[in-house]
Amino acid sequence: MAVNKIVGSFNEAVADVFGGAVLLIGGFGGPGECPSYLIAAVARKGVNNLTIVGNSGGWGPDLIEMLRARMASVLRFPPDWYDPGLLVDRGQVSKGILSFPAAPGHIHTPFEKAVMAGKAELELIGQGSLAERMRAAKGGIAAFYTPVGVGTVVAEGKEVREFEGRSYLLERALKGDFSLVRAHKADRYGNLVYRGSSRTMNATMAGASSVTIAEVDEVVEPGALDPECVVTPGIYVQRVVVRPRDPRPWDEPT
Amino acid sequence: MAVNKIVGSFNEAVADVFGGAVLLIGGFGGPGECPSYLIAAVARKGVNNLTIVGNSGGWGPDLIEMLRARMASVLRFPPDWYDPGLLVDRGQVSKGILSFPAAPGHIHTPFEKAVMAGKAELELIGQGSLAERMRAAKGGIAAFYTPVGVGTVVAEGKEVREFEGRSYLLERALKGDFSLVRAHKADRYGNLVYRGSSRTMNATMAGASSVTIAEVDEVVEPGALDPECVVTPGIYVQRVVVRPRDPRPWDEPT
Amino acid sequence: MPGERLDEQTMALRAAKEFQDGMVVNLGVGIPTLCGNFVPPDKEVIFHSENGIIGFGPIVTDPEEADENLINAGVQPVQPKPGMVIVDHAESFIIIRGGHVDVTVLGALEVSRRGDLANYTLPGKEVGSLGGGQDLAFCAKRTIALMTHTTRDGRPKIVNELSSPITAPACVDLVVTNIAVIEVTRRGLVLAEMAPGWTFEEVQGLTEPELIPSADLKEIELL
Amino acid sequence: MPGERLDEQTMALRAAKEFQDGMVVNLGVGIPTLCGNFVPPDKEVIFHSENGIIGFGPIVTDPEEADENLINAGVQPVQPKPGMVIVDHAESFIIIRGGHVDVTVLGALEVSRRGDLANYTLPGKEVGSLGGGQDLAFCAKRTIALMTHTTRDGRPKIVNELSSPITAPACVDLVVTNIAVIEVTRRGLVLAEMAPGWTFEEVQGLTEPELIPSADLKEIELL
Repeated sequence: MAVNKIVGSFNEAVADVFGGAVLLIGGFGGPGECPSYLIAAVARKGVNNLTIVGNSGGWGPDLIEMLRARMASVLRFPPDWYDPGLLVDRGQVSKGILSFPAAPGHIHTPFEKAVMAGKAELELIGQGSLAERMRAAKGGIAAFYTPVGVGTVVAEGKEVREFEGRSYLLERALKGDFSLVRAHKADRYGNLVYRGSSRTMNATMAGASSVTIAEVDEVVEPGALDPECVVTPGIYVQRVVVRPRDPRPWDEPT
Repeated sequence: MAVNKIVGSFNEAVADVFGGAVLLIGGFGGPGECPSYLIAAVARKGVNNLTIVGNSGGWGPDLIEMLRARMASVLRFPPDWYDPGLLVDRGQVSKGILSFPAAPGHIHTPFEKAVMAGKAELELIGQGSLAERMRAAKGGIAAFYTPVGVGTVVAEGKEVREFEGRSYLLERALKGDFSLVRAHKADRYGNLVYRGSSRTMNATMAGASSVTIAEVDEVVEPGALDPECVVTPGIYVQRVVVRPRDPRPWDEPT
Repeated sequence: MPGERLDEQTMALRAAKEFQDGMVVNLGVGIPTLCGNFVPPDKEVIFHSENGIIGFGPIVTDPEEADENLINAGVQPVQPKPGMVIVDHAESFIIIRGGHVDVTVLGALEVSRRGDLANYTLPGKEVGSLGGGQDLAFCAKRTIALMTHTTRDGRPKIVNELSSPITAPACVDLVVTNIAVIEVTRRGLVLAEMAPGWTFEEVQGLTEPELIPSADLKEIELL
Repeated sequence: MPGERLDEQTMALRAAKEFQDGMVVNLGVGIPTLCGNFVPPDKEVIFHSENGIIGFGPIVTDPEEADENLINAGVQPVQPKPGMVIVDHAESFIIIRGGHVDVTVLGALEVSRRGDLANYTLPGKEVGSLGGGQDLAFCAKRTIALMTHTTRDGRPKIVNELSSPITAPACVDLVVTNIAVIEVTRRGLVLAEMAPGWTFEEVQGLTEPELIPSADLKEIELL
């Protein structure tokens, strides 16, 4: 039978996401990078005690609406931008391994509020070690030594070792149960390409979990993607699901 | 002034390659992957005591001629395939950090002969750790733990450590003085794309040395390379030099 | 008189029966490469090669059609195939070392009773070549050793302890030879299949460790 | 009466004078981003952003022209530029952490006399955000701290010892403020330039560690 990783619905795509799971969730902070409908499907599923891994813990619906108005003169937000803040808002997240959990300025993200309320635990980690720890998990590397973070908050409880006169921190692989990624196009093998800067965390996370699920704009025939330009080989991807043509509210089954 | 990394000749491109240098040399073993003219220029320069790093230590001119005849019914070899074996043949190499130094079957590569004659030292390393050690050097990672090689020849003298019940080997970053890579197209920023399977070691090595020099088929205007499809960002590349239109003997100045 | 020994094509055919639909498969150089010709027609398999081509097509035999920049790790030109992907060497081994290859078929000099593999040296050669075989043997989900049952001078290649340098310990899951299919299990080596005309005793006679006959011991199915 | 304090645009202009032809430059969010507007016209600089866009063009100000999938790490839409490249997050930080970024300009809460940097927390906030700033501070070849000289209530931000959590030790090479340019050297903090109308004593009065006047101490060149 021909390999075919396309699944028919977002509900089906996340059907086995379980309470207590570690989710690597793509995106960086902009409005066009999140696996919105996968996040929405996990929100609808209502599983709790999740660990979310990513750059930020998200804005959540309320701050997105505020930012939508504030940023209107610079960048239009798509109506269906749902980010990990939705899961935090709904109390589904008990831990975050994040680089940018706190908003700049004096607003508080849902994750900041959850930490302040004692409802969620934060493991703060810089973007470089976050990315490299996920890649290590993808590639069977148990741990690696980086100079970044020695003598700072991220070094707490971690081994420090000298190589050629410089101090390095031992950072461990960070493997997820599920990677939720947003891509532009896929074929039935799960090969993925992205659009511009939305590649960022999404491509790094693909393959770094037991199961990688990709939310895409479009599925194309095998051969339509240039073999030289595929960013994520389908080997890393277990499921692909296509975004709805018209924006849908997050709480409507997709 | 506009950034422009294109240099006018192969002699100029390798002018600062010094005796005792560590050279990461791209290619895997096929006839279309080697930075032939960069290798030839280093051969003409005559610097000695080089450490070569790569998949194989090359066939050298004599075996290439033999293989050219033997393989004619399968794959045509370009007339200007010069590989690291040329440097070994000429006695310029005192050490190899290689995955595939020995030919399969009963022929002997120049590097095998050099080892047997006590003229060169071999550090044998599998392709995975070789690639990852070079990438570590590119990314400021001092060392990493891989399970591959525990209990075998590659573990000699290396630290073994347990993570979650499995044994891992500590592999150190492997940085070159010069990376010599073969690519297909470049722009003046040094952005590179490759052709098919010739990408392999070449792209991994670009950026893993103090100086990366790319030998390319063609230089194109900025913008001609799709930003989504550039494999090696120019940041990693210091010099670009264009292959001659017509094949040239290795010992003729280029 | 024992039966015939299988030829290389038939050995490859038998090994290829292990491929399940959708599996990522890496074939070592030599006889393992032939497995590519025997993927069951009702199955689709993704071939991965160490040099970073994934999902490529059949091997090209006409030099007119060969592209020097589309070769596998055995330096054989291959055909492109829709869905093919090119990655660099580091990514290719992230795939291998992260356990994303489902099955690898590797040639072997020797396999021990524990599934230790020796295949990176050549007898009489001072220098060996690990290539990417060690990475595959350590990290693929399943390793099949595909080899003749004995050396040219008739000595067993399935042995109690390796006499050649080890590539990877306890990595082989299944041994397919020109006379037998043997599973490496915690109980020991289980003889699962034999070539037509061979008896358990005849196979055991050419194998150093003690074999356990499978409850389901049968003739190797050809085709 | 001391002179005026420089506005943000002028501070950014001064910092951008540090960019040399062909340099790879990463600009932090906030005032540092403004440096992108002041690259000397005779120089070409490659801008790198943590989210993996390299060699991009100016910031887009018209939402009609903005692409939500072409934004910098500060979530500002940018223009594409010939020679631009997109990489993923891991590769973007291999670039940063391998020392391939020549200069980074970062905002700062505090800088110590040794060049320690604090910039990942906000006063009064329990949770901080490291982002990619720590990677840049540890690994860029040169780090410029760009900040107001004092807090809103007039306390020095250049201090003997940090009072805020440290981002990276001894990483700052140059401090550009709204009244001064200060080099972090082994001898200590060297006052190299002052805003028009300021005296050494006035700048020292707003700086906790002792400043060493440069032999070449001069007024900040604007334009």
